[in-house]
Amino acid sequence: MAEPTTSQFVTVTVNGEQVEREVPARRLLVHFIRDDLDLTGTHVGCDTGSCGACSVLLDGVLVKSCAVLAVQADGASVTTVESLAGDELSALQRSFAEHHALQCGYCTPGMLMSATALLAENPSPSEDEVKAGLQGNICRCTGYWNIVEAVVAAGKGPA
Amino acid sequence: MLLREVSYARPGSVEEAVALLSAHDGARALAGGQTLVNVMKQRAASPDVLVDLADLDELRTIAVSGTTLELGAMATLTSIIRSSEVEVSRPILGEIAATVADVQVRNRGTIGGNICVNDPTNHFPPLLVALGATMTIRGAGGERTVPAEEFFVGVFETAVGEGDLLTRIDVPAGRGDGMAGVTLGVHGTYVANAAASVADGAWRIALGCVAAVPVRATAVEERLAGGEPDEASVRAAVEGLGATLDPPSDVHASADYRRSLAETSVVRAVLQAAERARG
Amino acid sequence: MSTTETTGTPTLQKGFVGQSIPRKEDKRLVEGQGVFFDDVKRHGMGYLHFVRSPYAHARIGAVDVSAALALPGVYGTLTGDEVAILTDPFFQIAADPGGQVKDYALAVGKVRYLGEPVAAVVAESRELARDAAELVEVDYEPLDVVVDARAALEDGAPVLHEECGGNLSYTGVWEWGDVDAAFAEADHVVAISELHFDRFNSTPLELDGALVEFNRGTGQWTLTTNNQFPGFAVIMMAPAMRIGTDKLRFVTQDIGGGFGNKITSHPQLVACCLLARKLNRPIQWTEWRTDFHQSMSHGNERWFLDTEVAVKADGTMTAFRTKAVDDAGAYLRYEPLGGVIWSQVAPGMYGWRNIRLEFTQAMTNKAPVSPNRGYSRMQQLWFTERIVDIVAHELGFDRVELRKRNYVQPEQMPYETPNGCVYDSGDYPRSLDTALELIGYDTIEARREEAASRGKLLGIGIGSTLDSGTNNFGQSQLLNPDLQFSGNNEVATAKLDIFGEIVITLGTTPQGQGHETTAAQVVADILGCDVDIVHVRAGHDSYWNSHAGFSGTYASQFAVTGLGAVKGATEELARQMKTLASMVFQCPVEAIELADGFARIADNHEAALPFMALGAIPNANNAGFPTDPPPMNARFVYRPQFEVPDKERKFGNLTLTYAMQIHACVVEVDPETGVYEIVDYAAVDDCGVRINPQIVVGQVMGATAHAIGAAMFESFAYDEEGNLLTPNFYDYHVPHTLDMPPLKTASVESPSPFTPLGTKGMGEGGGGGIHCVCAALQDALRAAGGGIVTDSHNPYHRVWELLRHPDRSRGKIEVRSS
Amino acid sequence: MKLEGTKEFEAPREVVWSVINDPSKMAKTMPGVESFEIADDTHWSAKVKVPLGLGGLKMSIAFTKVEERPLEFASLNAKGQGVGALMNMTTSFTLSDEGETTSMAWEADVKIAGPVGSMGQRVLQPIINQQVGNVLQALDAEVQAAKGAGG
Repeated sequence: MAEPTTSQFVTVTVNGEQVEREVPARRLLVHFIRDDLDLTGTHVGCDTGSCGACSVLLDGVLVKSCAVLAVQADGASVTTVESLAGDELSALQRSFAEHHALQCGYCTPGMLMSATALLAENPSPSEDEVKAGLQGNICRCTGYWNIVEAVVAAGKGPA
Repeated sequence: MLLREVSYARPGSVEEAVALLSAHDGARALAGGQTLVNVMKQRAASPDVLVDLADLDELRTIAVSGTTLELGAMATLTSIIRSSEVEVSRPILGEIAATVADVQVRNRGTIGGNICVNDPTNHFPPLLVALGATMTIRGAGGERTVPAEEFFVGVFETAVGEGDLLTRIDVPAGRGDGMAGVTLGVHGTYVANAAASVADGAWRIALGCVAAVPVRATAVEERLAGGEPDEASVRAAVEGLGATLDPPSDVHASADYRRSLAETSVVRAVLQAAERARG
Repeated sequence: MSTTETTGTPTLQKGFVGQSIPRKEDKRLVEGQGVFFDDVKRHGMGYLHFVRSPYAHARIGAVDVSAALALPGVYGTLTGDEVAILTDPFFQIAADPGGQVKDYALAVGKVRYLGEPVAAVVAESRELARDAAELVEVDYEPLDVVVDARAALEDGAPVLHEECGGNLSYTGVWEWGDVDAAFAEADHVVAISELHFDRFNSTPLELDGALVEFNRGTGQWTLTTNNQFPGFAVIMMAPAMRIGTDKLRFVTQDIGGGFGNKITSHPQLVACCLLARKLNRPIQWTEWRTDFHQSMSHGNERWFLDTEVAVKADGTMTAFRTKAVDDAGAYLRYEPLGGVIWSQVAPGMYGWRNIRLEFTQAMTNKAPVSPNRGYSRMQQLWFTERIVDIVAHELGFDRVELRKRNYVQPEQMPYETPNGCVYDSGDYPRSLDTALELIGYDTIEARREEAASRGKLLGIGIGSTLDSGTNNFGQSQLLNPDLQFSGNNEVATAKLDIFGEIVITLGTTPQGQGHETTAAQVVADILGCDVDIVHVRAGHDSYWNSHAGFSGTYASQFAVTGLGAVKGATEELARQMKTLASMVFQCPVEAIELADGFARIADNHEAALPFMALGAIPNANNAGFPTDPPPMNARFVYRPQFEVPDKERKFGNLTLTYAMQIHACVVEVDPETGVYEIVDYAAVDDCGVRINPQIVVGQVMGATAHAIGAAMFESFAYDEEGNLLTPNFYDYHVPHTLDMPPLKTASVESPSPFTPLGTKGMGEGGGGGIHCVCAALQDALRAAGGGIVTDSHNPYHRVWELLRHPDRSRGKIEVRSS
Repeated sequence: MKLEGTKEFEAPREVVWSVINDPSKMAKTMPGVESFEIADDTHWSAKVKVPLGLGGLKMSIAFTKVEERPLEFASLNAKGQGVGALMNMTTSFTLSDEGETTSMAWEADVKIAGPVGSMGQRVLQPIINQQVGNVLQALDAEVQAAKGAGG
């Protein structure tokens, strides 16, 4: 029987690279990503799992990394905002810039991850589908209108 | 954000999970974690040991057996939304699952977690009471089943005791269901709700957010029994329900407002259920 | 998502100014490569966690940190007793009685609100610091609590600050014109016994925090922090810490939203500084959401009592009088400035010439207030709008006609208000028409009937508001004549670097307003170059020497002060570049023009020097010049022209510009539950010349979202014991995507005659949306008992009460006609 | 948070009075009591684990009898301290009888601070309402036991 322990050795594939670390069982995945792995694009905006600024893909599934323990990611893959751009910005990232879908940019990484997950399942979502897909991400600057437009436009592809 | 120290184990089988839960004082099953981890972040509760059920694929099964829909306790809300079994045998479960919080929460959050937490504002406790669900619990002493109305014991408390594990929720097939209520914003936290279900003229109605556990509106159920409800008859049957309740008063609703919302929610849920029962 | 933008007055543009170019900031932010304070790490840094009071009011006995210190991995602690020895109380803006408040980095002797920091613990990990904070034992002796500003001013109320002799921080009578005469001549007097503007804030997504380092050798601290007004923070912190202002270096790159809420973090920053020195290691403090809600930067809650409005038979409103009671919370961190800031917009957008407002501010056992988007003006604007609608409702005037009759008219601009403020430009009636057109006002009665057929109550509402921008800090002297602040300023530097790059530094601390982009647009047009070769340094660093006493980003002023400084510095750089070119070409400086990235002789384009050559000469290739080549480096301080206001009459120009927003919306109410939905929304903005229209519209959208949140969902509600009932996003619901209505926007451009670029500061929105939701609800309720909306915050349960008991709100109104 | 109510007991007033004035009997009515100590007539203390399902909230509670008028009125104060959590409750009971039935009008003013508070009222209020219901039910059982034991 697996004995419960307060600290565990985890192996996680982060943005395609395997990392191995000893982590306390109580450490949240978001702190593991930000503080232990120095991937600071993933943000924290609340303490109740409400705001979605910490959204990442865990084995391809959109999750809030503040509501997952780092030890729960053992053996899994994690995809963060830092992986979205290659040599150039992705179409979605460009669309955010073109539609002024960000102001302070703090919610943006989480928004981009939610939109990425949505577009992976539904490559050209309607406005209502985008709104439903981004419901778990709070933005306090934009009122969401431009964000929704940016995602709808990214789904439509180049005009 | 910062949890108290906790031990963690991820068992590979239900038996191992039950053994771990039994062997450690203060052990708690970790399902999707969408409530539990957040409660731990507030340090409002601090289990000593978390037994992560993530690897127990057998608890994720959604299947139909005869006229019963069997939901594994670890079925995520997203999987319930997408399940053709759910859509065919008890569609309201998928519809309501789709209104819980947001994509991220639904991707991780499980039906078992939603009811084991029994936050009084959660969607599934009143719904499963109205649907006449049965919960299967595995403990050190074996397996037992508990009807939904006996399952919910208090806030954050259910018939799942120390050392126990909820494994499955059985819901009879049916379509005559409705759920209505008021939330804080679209898909937000419930302020008040009611779920109603009718089969062969017999009603089951449960109210959420008015007490620590879902409350059956038995008097209304009896008044509606056998009839073919229309708006006037439902309103007549519901009249006076609020006065029998002792709901909490808080920043979102006074007790009086909750009483009124409870009545309105029942009317709307019953009418929806009746319409769907007619097909 | 159903957004439409219409521009009323198209402006012909030849350069970058006026174009919606994509923002320079965005690349790093969409890549997750922004640098926010919490992204910065240092070797050996310790994580700070505050021990916070569970009581709203209590005397502090012994504070025992021994168990915390005994925990392995704990680096040290700080208590209120230490703070009281190591620092002086923060300077108070208030005259007496508020001036007697003793405010420190940690609670000293008493706690006065729930969540107040009592001690701080530093440990090697975030989790451990919180563990240790739980081990600090504090003896509290609970005291009686007062959470209602009106009750706080009554005899026998529990007193927060004994030194003040009561809970009054400031009171003053503000009266202009001949109010009594106007009431004597009125045909109608509408009396409103009580109006209430609720407590909320903009809840930026990033919370406060800092990484603070102490240099033992120089005695200097470096604060990597998201404080949005370093000029103010340093004035508060340096005297308290008994040091010169140069000992505090503020550094910031990206800030995750501020909205005024990040102005008053100076107490926590002092605690970080003291611990960085005491423990000789970098201190990292990250505030969490519940901490922020319980302790930081609430907006001003305000009551308007015994209001009376004088109205002529034709609907002309000649006077109002009211008693405003403002709730400052437990400490005066920026207050009582709210006690004068409202008077920038004393008559709102209307031609009232006779005004009497008795302003009284009380301290209560709630979190201290601080500026919040639309600071103190939004309350006044909501008040003026509310009384206009109530007058229309009670006297049977059409709300649109009443507004148009009473608006300050375009031909009156620039318009001097009864208290000496000058509205610089604007066309309010036309802007209102634009908003009504967007909302489909002419079809509203048909829509009302259609909604009624579905069992819904439909209503339409208007909120017309001002963004007064570029403060004259001399207004502080109207509250406290001893203060030595007046005017305003902002600084920018512009230099041409060796390889021809143009480098701009700002004194501002942007939080999403796109300063790097708009500054570059202004610079590129002046220097005749591409916007891409203009490098605007991201963020703020007080080592750059590009800041002044009022530097920061707050109160709608960047487009005037920030860009005014950029324009000044760039024009000086242009002069230097032309001078250097004229030295090289040995021609008069007037013959040189800057165009296409060259300095060239205007009528001989062959004689052209690329910027690279100009940059290299003074920096790296300066031999052989008979006189010194200009340094290609300019610093400019922009200073708007202000006089110190007349303290006796409380008269003078308090802000330079008045941008305007008019919002209109349509709601549908479920009469059974009080649940309502905004089904249509329009916002019209006039901020003069728009440097980057897309950014302006973005600000209008943000202001709209905040207003909708405040109107429908967001409230900092307390119980009688001073417990905050909405301490995080569980109960403080902010709008999510699915909560947002379709939005239409439009712009009108009335250039400001008073600013360097014809721009006006904008973005706060004056809470226009809060009022339009209130007004739409009241319109909807007309068909269901005619309840009067007297609160700015109308959650479903309040609407249900208005539907159930319309008489309760109607009882607050009385009409007397002669 | 202020709560109040009336509870009827099928027992004489003396019996009800004897129960609510006997700390050891009252202790049996409280949820999650792990240990109990009586210091003197007016002071006693308990260690409790308030059942909250997700782990329980451990608290040490000190009770002080504030006032009593035998057979008629009693009020007491309970101050609880747990890790990061505080509870302060003042409660009073007024007894009256109608024949064989004793009526107890009770009031309680409960203040809770700390992390449970930050979970919000939606959780807190139902918990308190339910616990009060449990206490009253247990109290009835104690009263009946005392009545059966001859007072």
